[in-house]
Amino acid sequence: MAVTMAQAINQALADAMAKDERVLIFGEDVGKLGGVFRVTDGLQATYGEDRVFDTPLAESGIIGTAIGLAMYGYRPVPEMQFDGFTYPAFEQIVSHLAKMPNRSRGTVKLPVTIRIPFGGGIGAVEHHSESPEAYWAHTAGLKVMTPGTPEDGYSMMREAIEMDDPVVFLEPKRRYWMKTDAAMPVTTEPARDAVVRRAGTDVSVFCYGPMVRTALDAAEAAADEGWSIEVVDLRSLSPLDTDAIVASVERTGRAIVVHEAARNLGIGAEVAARIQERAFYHLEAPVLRATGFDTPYPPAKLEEFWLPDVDRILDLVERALAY
Amino acid sequence: MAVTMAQAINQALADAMAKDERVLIFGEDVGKLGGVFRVTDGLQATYGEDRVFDTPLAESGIIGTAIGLAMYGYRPVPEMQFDGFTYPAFEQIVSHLAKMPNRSRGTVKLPVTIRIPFGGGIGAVEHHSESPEAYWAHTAGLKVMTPGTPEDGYSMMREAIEMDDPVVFLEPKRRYWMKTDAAMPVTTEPARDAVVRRAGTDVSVFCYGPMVRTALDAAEAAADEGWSIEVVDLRSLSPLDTDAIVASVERTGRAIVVHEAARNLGIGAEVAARIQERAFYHLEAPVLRATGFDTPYPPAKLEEFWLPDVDRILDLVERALAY
Amino acid sequence: MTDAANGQVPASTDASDRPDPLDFLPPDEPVHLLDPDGTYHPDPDHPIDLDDAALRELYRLMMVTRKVDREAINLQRQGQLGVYASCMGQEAAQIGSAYALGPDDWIFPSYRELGAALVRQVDAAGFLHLYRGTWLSDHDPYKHNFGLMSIPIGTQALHATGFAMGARLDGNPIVAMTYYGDGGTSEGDPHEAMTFAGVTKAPVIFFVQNNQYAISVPLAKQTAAPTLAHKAIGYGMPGYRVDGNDVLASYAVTRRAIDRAREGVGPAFIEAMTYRMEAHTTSDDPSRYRTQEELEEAAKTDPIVRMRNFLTKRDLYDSALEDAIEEQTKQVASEVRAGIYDAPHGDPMELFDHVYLDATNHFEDQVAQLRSELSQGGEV
Amino acid sequence: MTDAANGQVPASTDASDRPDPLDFLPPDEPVHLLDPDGTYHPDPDHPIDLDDAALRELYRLMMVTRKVDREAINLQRQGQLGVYASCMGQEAAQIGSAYALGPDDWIFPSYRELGAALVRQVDAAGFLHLYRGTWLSDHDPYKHNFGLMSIPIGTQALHATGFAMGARLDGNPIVAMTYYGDGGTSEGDPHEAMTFAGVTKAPVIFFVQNNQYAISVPLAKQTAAPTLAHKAIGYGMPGYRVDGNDVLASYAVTRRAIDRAREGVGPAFIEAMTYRMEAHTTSDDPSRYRTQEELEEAAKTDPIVRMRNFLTKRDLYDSALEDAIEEQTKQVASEVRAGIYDAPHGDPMELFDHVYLDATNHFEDQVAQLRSELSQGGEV
Ligand SMILES: Cc1ncc(C[n+]2csc(CCOP(=O)(O)OP(=O)(O)O)c2C)c(N)n1
Ligand SMILES: Cc1ncc(C[n+]2csc(CCOP(=O)(O)OP(=O)(O)O)c2C)c(N)n1
Ligand SMILES: [Mg+2]
Ligand SMILES: [Mg+2]
Repeated sequence: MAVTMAQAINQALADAMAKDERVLIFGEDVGKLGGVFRVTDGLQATYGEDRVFDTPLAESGIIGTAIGLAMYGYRPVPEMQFDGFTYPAFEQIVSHLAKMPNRSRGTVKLPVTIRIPFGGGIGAVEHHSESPEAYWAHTAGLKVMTPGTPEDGYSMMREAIEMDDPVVFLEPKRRYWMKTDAAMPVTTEPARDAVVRRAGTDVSVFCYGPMVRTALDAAEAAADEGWSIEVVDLRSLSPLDTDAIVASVERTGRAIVVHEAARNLGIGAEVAARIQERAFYHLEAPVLRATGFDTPYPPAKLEEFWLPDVDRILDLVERALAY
Repeated sequence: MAVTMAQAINQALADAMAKDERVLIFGEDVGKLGGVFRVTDGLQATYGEDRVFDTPLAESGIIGTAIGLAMYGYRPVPEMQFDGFTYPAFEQIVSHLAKMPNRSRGTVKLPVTIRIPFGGGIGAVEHHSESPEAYWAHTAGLKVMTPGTPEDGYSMMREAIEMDDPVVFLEPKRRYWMKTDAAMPVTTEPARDAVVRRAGTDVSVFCYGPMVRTALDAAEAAADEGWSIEVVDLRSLSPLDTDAIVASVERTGRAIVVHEAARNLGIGAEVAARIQERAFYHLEAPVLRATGFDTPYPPAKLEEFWLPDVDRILDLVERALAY
Repeated sequence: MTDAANGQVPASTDASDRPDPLDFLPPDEPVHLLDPDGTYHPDPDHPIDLDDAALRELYRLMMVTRKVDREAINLQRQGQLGVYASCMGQEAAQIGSAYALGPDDWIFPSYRELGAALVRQVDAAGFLHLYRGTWLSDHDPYKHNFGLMSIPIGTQALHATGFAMGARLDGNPIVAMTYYGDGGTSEGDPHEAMTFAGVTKAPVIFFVQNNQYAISVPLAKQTAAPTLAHKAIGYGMPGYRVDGNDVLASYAVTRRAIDRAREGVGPAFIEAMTYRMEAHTTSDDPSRYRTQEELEEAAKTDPIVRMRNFLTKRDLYDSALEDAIEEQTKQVASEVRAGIYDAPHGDPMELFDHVYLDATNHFEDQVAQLRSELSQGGEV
Repeated sequence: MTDAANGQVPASTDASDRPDPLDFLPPDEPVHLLDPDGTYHPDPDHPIDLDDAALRELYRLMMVTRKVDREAINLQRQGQLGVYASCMGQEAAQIGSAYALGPDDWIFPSYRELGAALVRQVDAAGFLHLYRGTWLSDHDPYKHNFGLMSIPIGTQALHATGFAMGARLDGNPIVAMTYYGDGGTSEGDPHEAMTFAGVTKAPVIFFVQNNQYAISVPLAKQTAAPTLAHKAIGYGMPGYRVDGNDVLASYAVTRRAIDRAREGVGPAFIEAMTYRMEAHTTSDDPSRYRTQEELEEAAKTDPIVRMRNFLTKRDLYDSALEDAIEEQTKQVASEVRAGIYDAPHGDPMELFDHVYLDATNHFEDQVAQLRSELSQGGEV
């Protein structure tokens, strides 16, 4: 029976709750409603209102109380309803969640996993399609991860919850309905490792979350043109698996980074900077970036023109190969 | 008579208020106290409590009301008392200030200049030495600028206030006491332009704000070793003056970016990514980054080990030249 | 300043300066002027200074709002809108309050204020373009004194407050009113807004439609406050409470707060008790969190029926009026349909035009990239 | 749920569920048990269940706090501390309230809570390392049930609330108390914290030291609220007010709130009226914003003098006690000096150790870089 990414994550949450009674789930509408994407569906019914509860409408409050609950000894898994509504919690995430373990010289552990549905492509209204990953990745002390497949949705979520570090877990909302036939539970590679999703010899395409599928599609289309694309799913955006990135570029000599977020200071900037630092003599072309534009996220009717897609990736593949 | 950077900015604020009665200054302790760094010293006495006022202690409130005041027709110049206390205002800055002009298709103008003393090196307690520029620079719709000299402190501030776009104006707090003999008012290059502060032929060093002085010191020290360093002051961090950056690298073939902020996804990542995109064949060495470490800002007694300094820059110069 | 005699350290305001705190507390029951059967209970504190034409106009505005709202839901079902947040059931709260504003006053709305928008003559199809995703906003705020609809909850309360601070500074006797929901009262921004407004005596009205739910979360999980209006005293402003399904009471209570603010006395908070008759948005499934019975009970308090009963009792309602309004609502609905169906798709190249107002050429290469993609795809 | 009969849409809580709102309002005057001359006014609502040893202990703690505070200012002047935020004048508020906690209860402090820290036996020199910049924090929160000092204003209120929510969930009858200032009440975070606490009935006490200033900003510019304690009703919790320079009143009022919270009734808010006798921090210049007279007036309300007068009247104070305490404060002060002067400089290599708890090698090159810099510079 096929399982969607949303169901896989739901299953991971359920299994984590069953295994460890310190796991708590809370946020806006995660209880009876099961979350606006139904990712927490059924959890309140199974685990009760003490362990799965709706909070008042206040994101700083959700993260700030998660910190207090973690200090007490719980393992909170708060939800931010949408990417664009994480910003009111920025202070608590950046100044406290990320820093407190370090500030306390390791005495205070904050095993908090913040779930955030992120990214565009579902025709939503403003503030519902943001890709804020660079804000979190630039913040030392946070781990940032995002699954590109339902299997990773399950396995990486389990790992995030078991980790003692705070994790920002970005769920690619437009892939919530992506299916797998794999049976859950499933254990994939450790979250810290980037994974080669498709091997290739001409160009490395680095991608994550919602763009993994898109990059694979591009690789498929490129094959028709006779270009062999290696698709690398980064999975952990902070820390980055630099070794795997460099190894791939050493094989192909060319690299493209794909993400929905705006190009300026997006993850692509860091990946490009590291590649040229570490694989300078292997590069036969500059690292190119297939990304959203340096504008606010567009209205729904225009998102297809804004988001990177197979064509935008192939354009860059062609440009990279022309060097 | 020598003028410090703090005095130059103070003078710019005073002159802007004298010229345009729509200019308002407000924030925590900017009135009677004149700001904790005295950058607004004397302004309330001259321009009155209506135009220079202390607000309640609430950063989101300060920026949110600045937006409303700007919608009404004022030109607000709110102060965030320290870099680390801008985060409670993140939502208002990122979701509203940056986006509203675009969202309204240009109908709503928000000529708000947010003043933020930023960066380390003054032995302060936690949260008082942050370098958050990458957060703002990654956000489309904001202009981000920072002066590296007292002259720019004056001239860029005047320009920021006269601009119709929202500006995050980062004041390098450890350079507040840096002096010039230049008479104010002074007009320097337009803020959007990067400026070559010292010409050189071997390596380009890109820097901004507090690191301009440090980079110049490094260039001086490098000269003793026989290395000719070109020091480029970026001034505008968003948009970046890519043409000037590329032109410098075309001259020298080697580049180093210097900033206090953590390396991962700092401005250096974007500068490196652009250089290799635009000047691929000119590069004789990878673009290297002399930055703070990927850790939270350290306690005061350890900041000298954390902050980039002349030695860290020279190490990289040597590495770049070794390619 | 300190009163060393008894060893107390009093607050830096003199006791004599302080207003009587009890004046800031809400009454035990919401202000209510109309019974469901239309019976009117005059209240000297809340006079209704409206002539017959105005009373009919309130009714007409509610009817048009209901019709456009219904049409929007249909358009969403037809795939013409991505999503829509209905204001059904909240027409009296919105229209009564917005009608109490003067022509130069301003509104800073959330995403659910169709009724208030129509009072300000915002084009209905234009209003819906946000939900269609044609563009992020369509109306000119300065033409209607109606700000951009704010989706991040409660954030617009600060914009309203800043605007009102500006008006006060400028000596301009206007008032700004901001709308948000019961859920919105939990966010930090409205708290900071009320704090700023209290201190600066900004002429701003915080109008909260307590429709009992924030998506699925009922009021009891949102706050333990006795009522939302009890929050106001904590900012040194009065907290009013009104039956939000009573358009006359909504008008009168808001009017009183506006007059007070315009005179420079300061801001006010209004809690309008109402009920969200529809799903949170068209994407929502309310059957997961509320019962059919609850909905049926709530339907009995319909604000439009109540006003019609009142007009009928006053002999202000007859079949001529009924026909005229029916005609008009049909007309508006068809204009809305046309405005949405015939809407241009939006020019992708415009994406770059308003990011910065001072021209900058820094994303020239991105502009070129999109232009080339469009010409390859032949999409434009 | 809706009361269609009279057309009202009531809140989803039954009227019978609702506590009497007036119970949440503060009394007209702050609770006050001791006059400046030490006269004690018993109050049946605020009994003092302390024996003579405990009364003397309160005094001793205040004296030690004052001495360490003074020493910290000296150390800052000598360049040993980067900055210091004095609690002079606020000893009674802090020590009375912290003393009311049980041994398993927790404190979530701001940066000014030296007195509360000493009640929890946090090492004084350790406390000061934050200000010295040796390390960002020195004490083990779990050893003292004393959280990290929070510099971003008001943010710790949420940590306390979450912690208390956790305790309640766990069936653990402990209470969390958080300290912040008058200025802190304006921030969004304490608002959200009180909202969460009210709804969840978390056993948390919001203890606000109203020392009249937020750096240079006086209370009147911070809020228009009649008193800060009037904020509590907006969250469905009682707002108490106490003379914060009266250590017995601070103890008794806090004790009452703690007992109530421990029984599961819910959170409470306490406004302690006090005065910041020193500059905001050693970097501040208060002559810019307050007068010498104001300071002199405030000095007359010194909390330590008052308690000494009380002890004297009760025959609990004599020269033996005086000498013993003097001896002890000297001892503590010299320990503090030694602890600061002899402090290790901190190992720069430790900068990388606690960023992540699950080991990761992603900044190996940065670790190597620093190590090489250190060996070149010969600095370590
Ligand atoms: C800051 C923020 N957080 C979360 C959301 C998602 N969201 C949209 S509407 C809503 C509930 C709002 O409830 P209420 O304030 O009562 O207004 P209503 O929808 O009932 O009119 C939520 C949680 C949002 N829009 N903004
Ligand atoms: C979020 C945040 N904004 C600004 C500051 C800078 N700051 C430090 S203390 C202070 C005033 C605090 O006043 P209050 O809350 O009354 O506490 P007090 O210092 O009087 O104890 C300010 C503005 C800060 N630390 N955190
Ligand atoms: Mg609601
Ligand atoms: Mg204070």
